[in-house]
Amino acid sequence: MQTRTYYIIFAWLMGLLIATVAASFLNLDRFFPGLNAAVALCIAAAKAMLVVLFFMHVRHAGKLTWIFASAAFVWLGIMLVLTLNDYLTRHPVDQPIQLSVQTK
Amino acid sequence: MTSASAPATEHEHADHAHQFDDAIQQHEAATLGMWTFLATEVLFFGALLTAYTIYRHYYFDAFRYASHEYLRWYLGAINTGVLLCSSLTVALAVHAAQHHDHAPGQSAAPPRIGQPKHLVPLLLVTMLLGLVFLCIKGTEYYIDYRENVVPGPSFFHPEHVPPGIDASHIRLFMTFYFILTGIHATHMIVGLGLFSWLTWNAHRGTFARTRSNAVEICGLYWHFVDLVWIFLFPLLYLIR
Amino acid sequence: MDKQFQWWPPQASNFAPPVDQLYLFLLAVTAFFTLLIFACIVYLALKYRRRRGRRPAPVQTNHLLEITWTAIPFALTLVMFFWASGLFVRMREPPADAMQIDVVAKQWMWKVQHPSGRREIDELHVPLGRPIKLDMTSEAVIHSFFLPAFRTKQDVVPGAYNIEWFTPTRVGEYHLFCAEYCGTQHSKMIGRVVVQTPAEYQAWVAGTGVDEAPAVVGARLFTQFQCNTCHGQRAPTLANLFGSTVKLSDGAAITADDNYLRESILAPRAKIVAGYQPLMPTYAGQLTEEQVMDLIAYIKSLHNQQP
Amino acid sequence: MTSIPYNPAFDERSHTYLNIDYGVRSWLLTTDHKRIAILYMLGITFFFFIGGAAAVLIRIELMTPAGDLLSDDTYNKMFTLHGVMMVFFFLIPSIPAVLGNFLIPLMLGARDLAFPRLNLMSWYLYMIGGAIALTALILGGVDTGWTFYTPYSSVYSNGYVVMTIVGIFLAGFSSILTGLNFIVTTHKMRAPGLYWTRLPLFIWSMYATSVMQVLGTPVVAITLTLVAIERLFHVGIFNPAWGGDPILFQHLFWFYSHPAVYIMVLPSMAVVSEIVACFSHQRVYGYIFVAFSSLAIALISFLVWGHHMFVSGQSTYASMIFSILSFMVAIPSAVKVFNWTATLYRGSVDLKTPMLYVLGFIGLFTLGGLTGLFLASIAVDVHVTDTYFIVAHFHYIMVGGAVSAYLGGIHFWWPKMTGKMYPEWWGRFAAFVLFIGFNLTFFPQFILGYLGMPRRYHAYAEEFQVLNVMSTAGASILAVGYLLPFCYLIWSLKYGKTAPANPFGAAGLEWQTTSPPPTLNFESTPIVEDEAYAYDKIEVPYD
Repeated sequence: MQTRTYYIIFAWLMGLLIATVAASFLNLDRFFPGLNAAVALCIAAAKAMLVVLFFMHVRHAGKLTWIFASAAFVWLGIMLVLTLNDYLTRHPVDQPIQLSVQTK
Repeated sequence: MTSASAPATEHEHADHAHQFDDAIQQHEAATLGMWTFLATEVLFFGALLTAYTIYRHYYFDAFRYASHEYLRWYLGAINTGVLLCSSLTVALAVHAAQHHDHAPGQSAAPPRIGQPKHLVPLLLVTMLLGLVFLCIKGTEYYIDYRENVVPGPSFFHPEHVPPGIDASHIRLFMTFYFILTGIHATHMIVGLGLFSWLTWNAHRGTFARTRSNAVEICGLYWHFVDLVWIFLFPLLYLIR
Repeated sequence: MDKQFQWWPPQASNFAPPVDQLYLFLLAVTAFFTLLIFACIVYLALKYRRRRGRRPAPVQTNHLLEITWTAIPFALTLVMFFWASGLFVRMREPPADAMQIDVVAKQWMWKVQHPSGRREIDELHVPLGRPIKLDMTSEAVIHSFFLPAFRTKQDVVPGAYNIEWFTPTRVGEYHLFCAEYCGTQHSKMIGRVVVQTPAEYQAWVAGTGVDEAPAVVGARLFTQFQCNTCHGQRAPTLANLFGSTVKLSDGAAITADDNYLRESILAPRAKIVAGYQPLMPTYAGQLTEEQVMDLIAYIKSLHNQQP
Repeated sequence: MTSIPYNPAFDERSHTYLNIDYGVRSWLLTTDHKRIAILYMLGITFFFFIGGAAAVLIRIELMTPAGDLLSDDTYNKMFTLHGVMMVFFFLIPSIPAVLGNFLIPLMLGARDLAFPRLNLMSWYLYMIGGAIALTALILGGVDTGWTFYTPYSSVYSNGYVVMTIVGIFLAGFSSILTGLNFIVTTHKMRAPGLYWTRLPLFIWSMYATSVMQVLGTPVVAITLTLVAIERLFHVGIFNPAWGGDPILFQHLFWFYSHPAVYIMVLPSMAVVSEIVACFSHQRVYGYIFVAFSSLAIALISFLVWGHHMFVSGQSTYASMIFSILSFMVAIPSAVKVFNWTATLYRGSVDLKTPMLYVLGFIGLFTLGGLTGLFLASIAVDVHVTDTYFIVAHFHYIMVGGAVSAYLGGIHFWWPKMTGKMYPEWWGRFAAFVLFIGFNLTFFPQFILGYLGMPRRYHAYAEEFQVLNVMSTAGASILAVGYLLPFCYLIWSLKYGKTAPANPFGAAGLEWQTTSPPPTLNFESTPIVEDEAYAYDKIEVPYD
């Protein structure tokens, strides 16, 4: 890989950094609740992909590296999805969420 | 018996450790080892982020308020920029080291950054950027300390809390902020240690033929620490 | 409580027979497969034991056999899943006419209060044949309200209300255990549940030294803490509040249930009713869990009354 | 048949890994995977007897309904000591760190693990972690149970919680590094011709275990760290009084600690596959199904943790999802059991000591696994969770299963590790004693659990006494079953018969080198040309 590629990727990363800060000043939540967070995370994921693929050379790496790099995120996905699966389905009366109060 | 390679006693070559057959196998093993370790790290931070996500979902207003009130997005943004710069210099350093390995005598063209002789300066710049990051982080921590939002005996005084927000949720946000950034900063410090070791060896020229191994492995680690920050920055600083 | 050794716990609630049936089914499956494997091992190990002059015969893997012994357990587990989950859903949905009894767990005792006001510690009196719903909370750590004879159990988590329900079906005295480890005297956090005929229960409830009903205590607390000076004027009226839908200042709507009322008393700034100012101070630390329950009972009693 | 050429210089035992160097220093600074395995074995045996001593006290206390022998506080500290030592310092490292360390490079035809120094560091981390945890338990003890449920552990307990957590954290780190080492070694250091489909099933299972160690352990490490932070800084993470949610702790804790059960039992399955094949003199039936069922278990076991939380306040819907997924994990385990049993068919079955342990394992694991179905069935779980039914269930898996397999494996590879034969008669006798003692100890606990005796009870209702006395009686037999191998194996080091390279006529690369092997394992890198378990090419040995 040529060093030129690194500079191009770096320019993209800085561009995305400006984009994520700019996006945070727009009130996107009025279109759809949670849109702000989704946009911020998508930009973060894009930055991460650039770093992983180019700086960490995964683009040119063997299948094994791909599997190892993705396995961790699959497992993280399992943890997030199955945990949220509980929290987002707790019926208000049946299974209250925790209240944050002094109970002495 | 079918066949056999060289006798066991002859495996003590200078360019690879005794348990490996050759330098290529050693290089592949080392890289895979680092990737496996990074998978561990993903889950390590992942568990924290899962907990953070749940509380952020439930106490969103408090988290947004606390993020606005007590974190400075511009300091976070500058730090992100600093880390991205350091990722670039690490990538160039790895390039320089590999270049050296495979074509030691190649230096006819006008010198460009990424050439072998730039290895030591690139490593030093990376470390400098890492230190800048830690200094800015330290400044933020100090400001937080002055504002009494650091977990401890006088953790947060809730007089000015706006309606709809519970002081304990603000404390929860700050707790997660300190744990997440604190563990990240610890990783940065470990990274600085690794890079000091690399620089020292690169400077003395004692890497022999496995130099790119060490630089590449430490580079992977540095990029990963950068990656973590890429996610922490929007999650902590940019809650809207 | 029978102090003699027994093979089977008594069946004393509506859940005991169906849980036991499922248990017996599982027991049958377990016994079948365990004996099958044991028998196969013993038979094969003896039949094909090492002997001079007999060589082992290599065996090819039979894929049909592999698929069969993957599919049969799969089918069996599906049966178990639907049977067990169907029953579980019933255990989680108390009927609307259930009698509510409040339970507060402490380290290390169970404090119980009946709708009439009678309180008891480490004991639970219930009338035969009446669905009972336990509203439970804990003051410090997690406990678990376990009634083996009723085949039911629920963790009692601090900071929230947890619900457990059953209909007692047999008169008698049964064990009450704390099943979640809760500290030094975990094994002393035990008691008994007494199932009485409705007439006996009424007599017990009306027994000497009767405590005041939670709603009555709640009414007194309501005045004592001067809640009445605001609610109805600067603060929302509480009449007919319970079970109604409340509009909040951030535009959301929420059903006023036990947990909402609890939060409004202890963390009043968390949810502000639309059109009102966040003036109410927190009562966290000033009220015990029982007093919060009393206040909620009082608010519930303000049904169909004019303010 | 793959083998190593005869080399007279090699046969003189002039340079086995044991006698190549002497002195404490040569052991404590070794990077030889075989020596590190021996170091692990010493550490693990030590912690096993500490945990076992606590178990003895627990069982004696429970002979009478009244809490009379120990105070309630001491009793709570004893079962915590028992749980912490057995889970984190014995069961999780047992087979991977001892047998895995010793055998993986041998089975792969490699000279060592990929990262020998990292391997030594793992052992030091483990020992330091164990020492710290043990210090905490000696100084004053911890009374939270090995599960560290919040907010009890993070706020209310008076014990040395943080110190114990530091110990567990270090042991966890050791476990991660061991797993990492095995993964890289399996990928990169297989001998020429040793394709994945030719690997012994031991390697498949150990690989699956390593994946779980690497991906699961960091979660429990950080979760326990959060408990320590909440305790030290009085900030709300899990304590509801400070804004946290105690149920979240349970999610994160069981995300690791349920798979941890498979980190204990998958290596046992690794051992079982090897021994069943060897003593049936037969290729393992359904090799590829057994191999992939290990990977299936590694994945599915991460999807089922919520079955520990059916009565915790988890949502009904989530409970049902976790229930169906929990049933699914039973299926690959069932496939393994059926295939092992089928391996005996038309074999040449030799009931030597390792085989006895392994047949015991299959039986006990079957019962342990099937009782798991009771716990996945939510409505029944509501009744039996947190009772002795659970205690019996997981002891069938962890003790009847994992410990039996560990002992079977130790006997099987003892000649390879030490160059000495164990006494066969005593071995068989101990296996029988263990099997009987185990069942007498833990079977009554199933009944106790359904009757409603909660776990972690220091005193209990009188009608439970009969079964508790049976259990304690069984435990004393079980103790003999553990002490016997401890004694005769040590005896055999001095008086045992000298072991040949392959005493049981087993296939597998580890049997192709001398007993005990030289430091670099093989005289030269072997080249593999056969499938695994090519028993049709080995003559049946008779004795």
